[in-house]
Amino acid sequence: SDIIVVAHGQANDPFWSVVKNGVQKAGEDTGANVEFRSPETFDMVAMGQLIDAAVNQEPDGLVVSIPDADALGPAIERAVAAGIPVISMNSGSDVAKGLGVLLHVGQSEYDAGKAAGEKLASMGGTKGICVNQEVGNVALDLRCEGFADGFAQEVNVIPTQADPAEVESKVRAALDSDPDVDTILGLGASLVGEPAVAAAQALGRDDVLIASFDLSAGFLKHVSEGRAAFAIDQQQFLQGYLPVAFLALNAEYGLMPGGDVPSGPNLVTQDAAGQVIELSAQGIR
Amino acid sequence: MTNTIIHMEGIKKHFGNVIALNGVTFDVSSGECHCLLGDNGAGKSTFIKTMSGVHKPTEGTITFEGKPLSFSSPRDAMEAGIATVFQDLAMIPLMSVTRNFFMGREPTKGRGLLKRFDVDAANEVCMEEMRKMGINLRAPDQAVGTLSGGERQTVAIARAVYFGAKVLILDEPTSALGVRQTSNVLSTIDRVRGQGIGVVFISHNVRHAMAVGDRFTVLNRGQTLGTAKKDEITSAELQDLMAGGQELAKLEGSLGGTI
Amino acid sequence: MTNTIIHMEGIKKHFGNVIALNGVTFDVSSGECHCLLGDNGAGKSTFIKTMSGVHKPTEGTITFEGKPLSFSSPRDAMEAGIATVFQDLAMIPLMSVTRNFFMGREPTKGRGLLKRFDVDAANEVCMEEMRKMGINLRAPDQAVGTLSGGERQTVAIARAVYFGAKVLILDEPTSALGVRQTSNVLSTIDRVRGQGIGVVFISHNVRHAMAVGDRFTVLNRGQTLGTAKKDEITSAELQDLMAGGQELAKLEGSLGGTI
Amino acid sequence: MTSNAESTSDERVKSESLVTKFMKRPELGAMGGVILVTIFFYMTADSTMFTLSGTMNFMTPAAQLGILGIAAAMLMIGGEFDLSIGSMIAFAGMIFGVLTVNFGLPLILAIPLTLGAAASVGAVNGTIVIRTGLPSFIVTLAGLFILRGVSLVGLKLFSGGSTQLRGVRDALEGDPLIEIFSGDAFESLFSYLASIGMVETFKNGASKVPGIPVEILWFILLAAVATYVLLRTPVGNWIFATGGDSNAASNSGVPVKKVKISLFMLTAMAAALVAIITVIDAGSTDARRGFMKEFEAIITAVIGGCLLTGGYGSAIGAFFGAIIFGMVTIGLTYTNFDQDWFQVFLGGMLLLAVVFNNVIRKRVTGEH
Amino acid sequence: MTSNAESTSDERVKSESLVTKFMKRPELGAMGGVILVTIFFYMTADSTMFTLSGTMNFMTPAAQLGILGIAAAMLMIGGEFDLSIGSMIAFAGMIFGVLTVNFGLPLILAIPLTLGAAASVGAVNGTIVIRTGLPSFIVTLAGLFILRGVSLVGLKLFSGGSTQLRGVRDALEGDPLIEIFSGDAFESLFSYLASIGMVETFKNGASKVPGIPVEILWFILLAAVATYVLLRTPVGNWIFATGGDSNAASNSGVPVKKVKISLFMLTAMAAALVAIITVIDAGSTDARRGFMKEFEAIITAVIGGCLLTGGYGSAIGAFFGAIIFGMVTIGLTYTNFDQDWFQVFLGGMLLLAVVFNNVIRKRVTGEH
Ligand SMILES: Nc1ncnc2c1ncn2[C@@H]1O[C@H](COP(=O)(O)OP(=O)(O)OP(=O)(O)O)[C@@H](O)[C@H]1O
Ligand SMILES: Nc1ncnc2c1ncn2[C@@H]1O[C@H](COP(=O)(O)OP(=O)(O)OP(=O)(O)O)[C@@H](O)[C@H]1O
Ligand SMILES: [Mg+2]
Ligand SMILES: [Mg+2]
Repeated sequence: SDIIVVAHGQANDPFWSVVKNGVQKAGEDTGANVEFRSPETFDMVAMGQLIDAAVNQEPDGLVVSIPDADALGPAIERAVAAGIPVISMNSGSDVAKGLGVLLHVGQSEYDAGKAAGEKLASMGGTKGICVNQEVGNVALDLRCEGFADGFAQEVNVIPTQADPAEVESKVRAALDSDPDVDTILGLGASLVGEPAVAAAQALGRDDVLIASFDLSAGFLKHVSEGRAAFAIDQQQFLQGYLPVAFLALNAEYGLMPGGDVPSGPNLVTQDAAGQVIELSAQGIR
Repeated sequence: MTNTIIHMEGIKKHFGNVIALNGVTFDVSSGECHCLLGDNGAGKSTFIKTMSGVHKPTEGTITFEGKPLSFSSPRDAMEAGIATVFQDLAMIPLMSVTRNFFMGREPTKGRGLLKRFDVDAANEVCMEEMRKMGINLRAPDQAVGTLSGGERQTVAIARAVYFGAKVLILDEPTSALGVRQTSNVLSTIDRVRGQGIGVVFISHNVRHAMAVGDRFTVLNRGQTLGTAKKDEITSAELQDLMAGGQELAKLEGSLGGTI
Repeated sequence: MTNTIIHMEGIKKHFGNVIALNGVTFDVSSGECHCLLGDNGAGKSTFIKTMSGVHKPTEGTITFEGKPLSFSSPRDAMEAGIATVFQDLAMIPLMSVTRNFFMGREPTKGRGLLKRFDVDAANEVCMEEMRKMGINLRAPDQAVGTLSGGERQTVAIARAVYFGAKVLILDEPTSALGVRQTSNVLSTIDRVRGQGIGVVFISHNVRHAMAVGDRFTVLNRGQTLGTAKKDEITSAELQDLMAGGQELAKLEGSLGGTI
Repeated sequence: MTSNAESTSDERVKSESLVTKFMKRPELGAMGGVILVTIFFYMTADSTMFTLSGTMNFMTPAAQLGILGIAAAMLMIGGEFDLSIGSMIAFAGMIFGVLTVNFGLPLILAIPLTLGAAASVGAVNGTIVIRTGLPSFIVTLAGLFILRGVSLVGLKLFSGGSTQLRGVRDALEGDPLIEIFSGDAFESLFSYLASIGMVETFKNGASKVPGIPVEILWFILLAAVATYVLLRTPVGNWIFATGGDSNAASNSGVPVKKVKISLFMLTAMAAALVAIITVIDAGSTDARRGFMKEFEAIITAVIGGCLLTGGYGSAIGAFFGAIIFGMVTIGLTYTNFDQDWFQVFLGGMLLLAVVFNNVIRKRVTGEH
Repeated sequence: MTSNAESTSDERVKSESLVTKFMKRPELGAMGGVILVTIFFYMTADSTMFTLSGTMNFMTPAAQLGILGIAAAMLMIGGEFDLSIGSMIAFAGMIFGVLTVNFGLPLILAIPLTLGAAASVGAVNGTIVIRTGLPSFIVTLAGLFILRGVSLVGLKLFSGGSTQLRGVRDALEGDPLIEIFSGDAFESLFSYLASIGMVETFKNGASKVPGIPVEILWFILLAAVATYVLLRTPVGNWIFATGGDSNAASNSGVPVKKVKISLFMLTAMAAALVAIITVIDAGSTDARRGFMKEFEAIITAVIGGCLLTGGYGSAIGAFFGAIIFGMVTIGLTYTNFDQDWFQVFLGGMLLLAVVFNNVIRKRVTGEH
């Protein structure tokens, strides 16, 4: 069977490369012919066009992420109208049903941010910054929003570009200019989490709570050695693996689970971090 | 003179700390060819550029047809009827001969939204004007950048002559021209002067200047050395003034007195 | 002639569908000034560009000091001792006079890693060579783009003369020059010829050609019309050949026979 | 004055075949690239790529990019760049979204206002470039950051804190002008064609091609108008002259400043048009719309044969350039290549396409 | 030959103040921008920004960018662009990571091999540009995509599926060369200075500034060498000539092709140097390293006064350009402005800095 996955994150993004690995693994396990596609940047218009392209090929199943239901809705509805079974993953849990999507595998970005915020507040954080390396990417903005709500204290968003050196300098600047800041949430482990730890270390601020979305081997090492608080794991491997497996089974036997599958959030703290490092280095977590 | 077209008084021009013109007075009347002569770097090109609206003078006044005037762009000067052949020709190498010829003053046909560049008419005029100057173009759509030096200069001259309504300024127009083309240009100057157009002619060739000039003004190091009528001066005197009074190298014998 | 430096045989050059040269044969010996004459667009510049390594001929052979040779770049030709003043001067407007003068052949001082451009020496040589040609530069670091037309041309000539070891090619070198500078260039040609250098001189000025030329080759529409020694031809005949045999416009009277 | 004996035939011109003459036009060089890319995908891609619906599918992004690319090409011919057009898409999208959703204006007002806002930003860009004499690269770069930043702030303000503004489709429900700026044209024709089997259908019988997406029509229209302007009007001549040598052009009487400012306004308006089309289509806008599009627009123009130094190029070239770019980006999804190789593939194809049409052109015209 | 009577003094030259002469140097214009930006932050930002540790903090990204920017400036003066340097950082980082981690090579081998690999890619870029005559913009654009794609594929291959390759620091533990390419220089000096109170310390007494980050030293070194080469060597003259008019330069005997290829190799190697420094520093590399850096490098060069058309500019200008850019990007974080305005601010400050030094220069030199 042919299954096409259209996601809004790029294959070279550490997070999405794990999703893609899940997709590929599912393809190998089920014997389905899978393809993973994404626009070159976070671009809803281009993504809609990719879905259209996929629909034209009439695959046996389609997996999409839905960060903007308005923009992607028509393309998804077209797929549904054409009789293609569609499963959504990662983002879009709230809108999936309305578009005729069979089920959703993933976590709500907002809820994950909120969970992180609550946890950080409970660990004693009083003033936070949310370091966003891609402002305007709605999925990332939602994480910061959730964080602010869950943290329930003052939170500033620090926008940066995708450059670790710049992130490190900016985090240092933020810590330096406002000593009250004691909590940092990064929206990507290797791009933000690791430099944030480096910045705090350079300033000798061991008291700062640092958490980050997604996993990277380096950041997990910081977590396991106590330099960072925790990492937020969506287990995005599942977001790639499960929908493909479901659709393959659906194509073969007509099977389909009855409801959404929450893949996260899963907070990886100091005790768990050690065992996750190896898997993360292999692109599975 | 009642028929003075343009009169420039006490023109100064500074570029940063370089004084290119230091008070030059000059006028041109209709139906005359006024030669502007002088050594290299004397300021001739700079002067005619203030006349044609390219440079704004640092000091000095311009009177056009009796009214004080200051051109804010070459387009203004052009619309007032002044056409110029610049020393650097002001041609776009990548564009075709015809497009260069009509640049800024394209003939149109049609009306309203359909008003368009009349390419055929333009091509025809351009080929014809070039032929008059002694150049047979292969095709009007050849890029100017691939023309020979003389061919290119001829395009600039033909263009200025075609559009020069009241004053025609020629900055060393014959420098790259062959003998045939040169004689054409000189006789063209004679012809347009006959039509009542005022001509400003810059040249380093005393013989060319003497052949067509009515009056001669000599610049030296940014200042006027004086103006003379044709019958008031000889070739040899003129050449002496143009050299800035400095001695010439030998070899003159075989050149027969004038360079 | 035993002392022929460079001999070009049956040179053809096509640009796309344009035939610029259609079989030209030419040679230059040491200690002579060989004039290359012809109408605008005859192919003179194209021809000397094949001689100085800029263009590769479509057909034909080049013999340099008796050995067949093909220059693959202007640098090769330069290293063989050929220096050229191109009609477009080959100057970089944004760069200073000195930097243009020594472009590609900078004098250095120091050794190894410390080997560096000897700016002071370069400035001095440059100012001095320009002064010899009759131009007093304000400063050697003035950008060439702000020089007057004649000043710029003088830089190109001074440069070529300074570096011309065996052959000096001058493509209309006096076109923008004042009388004083022109006589300097002509006497310079005479001087370097005396030093055993072969000079190729392109000009539209019959009088200049007659003043310094030893032999005259006339091109017409990409082909050689023939070569004559100085004592075999008169100014009037030469001018007739240069005009491609076509009639000249009137006005000649006042020009005294030659343009 | 001189003998007119020589007729138009010239012994110094070799005769030239029609093909040679044809290939000498720079814009047609880019066609070689299109053909090459087509052949490549024809051999490697799923056959659905070149069905009618597949073609519409890759032509839609090509058209959106092409509208920008043609404007960028004209500006580039005029000797300037505009790096702010990508951000302008977000900015104009924000303005348009706010006008329709928050202020509830109908299209007949919202569109002119959006275009007007864009044009005034373009005019500001142009004026700064001309007044200061700074390179447009740096001026519009500032515009790139500023407009994107303003879009973000504006969206947050009007959407109540989100970087996304939704509900445009609902707000415009039933607007009479919506047909011109969104969806597909000739819908009834296509459903008729589907019913008689001239157009492919889905398994369930619905037409795979509901019509021609309007952006494709805009794209073609713009390419035609731009080509006409460049080649057949005085303004076109001024644009070439301005870009070729603005000094010489100004000395020859071309109103260089006006030309440049108008071109900046044009590119800004082209970006606004793309914003309007995509916002209506998507029903929403966000702060990252148009990200990197300035870059792609310049690529499109360069593939199409424009020189970065100005004074040379064509609108038709940019037209084909956009098609090449669109085909390559979408085309990969129709093939079996691993997405990881996407960028290698994209770069390789672009280079190949450009080198190919260059080689062809040189071979044919005998240049060196 | 002619009278030598006229001495060097010339009645046609007005005397010029030292300030005027100084301001005429384009590179020093950019200094005006630095001063303006400094004053601005001095007034608006937290005082920690201009402490020694704060300065090191914004100078580190500025230095990394500046290394690229200076190389890009030299290439731009030579008349070409290289859009692939951003991707080259990822590519060289990947090569370097694989050599050290997977093959376990010491720095003495890994660094020359990495630089060599980068240089050969640069040579390929240059050769393609020269052979085909295509604009370098389009050729290196293909390189941008291809190198980024290859880095992704390579990283996945060598890391066993992840886009990140880590363990570089562990692999290089104790390597004698590591001091030159990572961490801080003059550490003992700074801890001495801290002990006598010349440098701020943490509450626990440790120096807040452990030393000068090596990239800053590389940055200064490169600026000095580049300036020397451009202004004081024949090669520098060739670079200006090549960029000013490659035809005229070639006709005057400048080896234009060699110059261009060397410059492409230089920029690629500068990118590789940045890659080596950052990879050792971070201990890991990933496929997104250097994203958009090609763009920022060009910005840096242009802020520093380079012309996009080539033949004009300076390395010192790019040096100051990088500092301006670094200060503006990091600086806002030290202020109390709403961070949503970051991009507006960045664009505004860039424009202001460039316009300011332009105005100053014109005012002082009396140009129009
Ligand atoms: N933009 C400029 N900046 C500085 N100096 C300039 C500028 N333009 C011209 N000059 C200087 O002004 C002087 C006059 O130049 P101009 O071009 O007017 O001379 P010219 O009389 O036309 O000489 P030629 O006969 O050689 O063409 C020259 O010495 C030149 O170096
Ligand atoms: N690159 C080119 N492409 C097409 N045609 C060219 C090219 N270069 C020169 N030509 C043509 O070749 C012919 C010879 O040009 P060339 O420059 O050699 O003439 P010339 O004898 O030097 O003339 P002048 O005395 O005017 O300088 C001209 O008609 C010109 O149009
Ligand atoms: Mg002059
Ligand atoms: Mg010539």
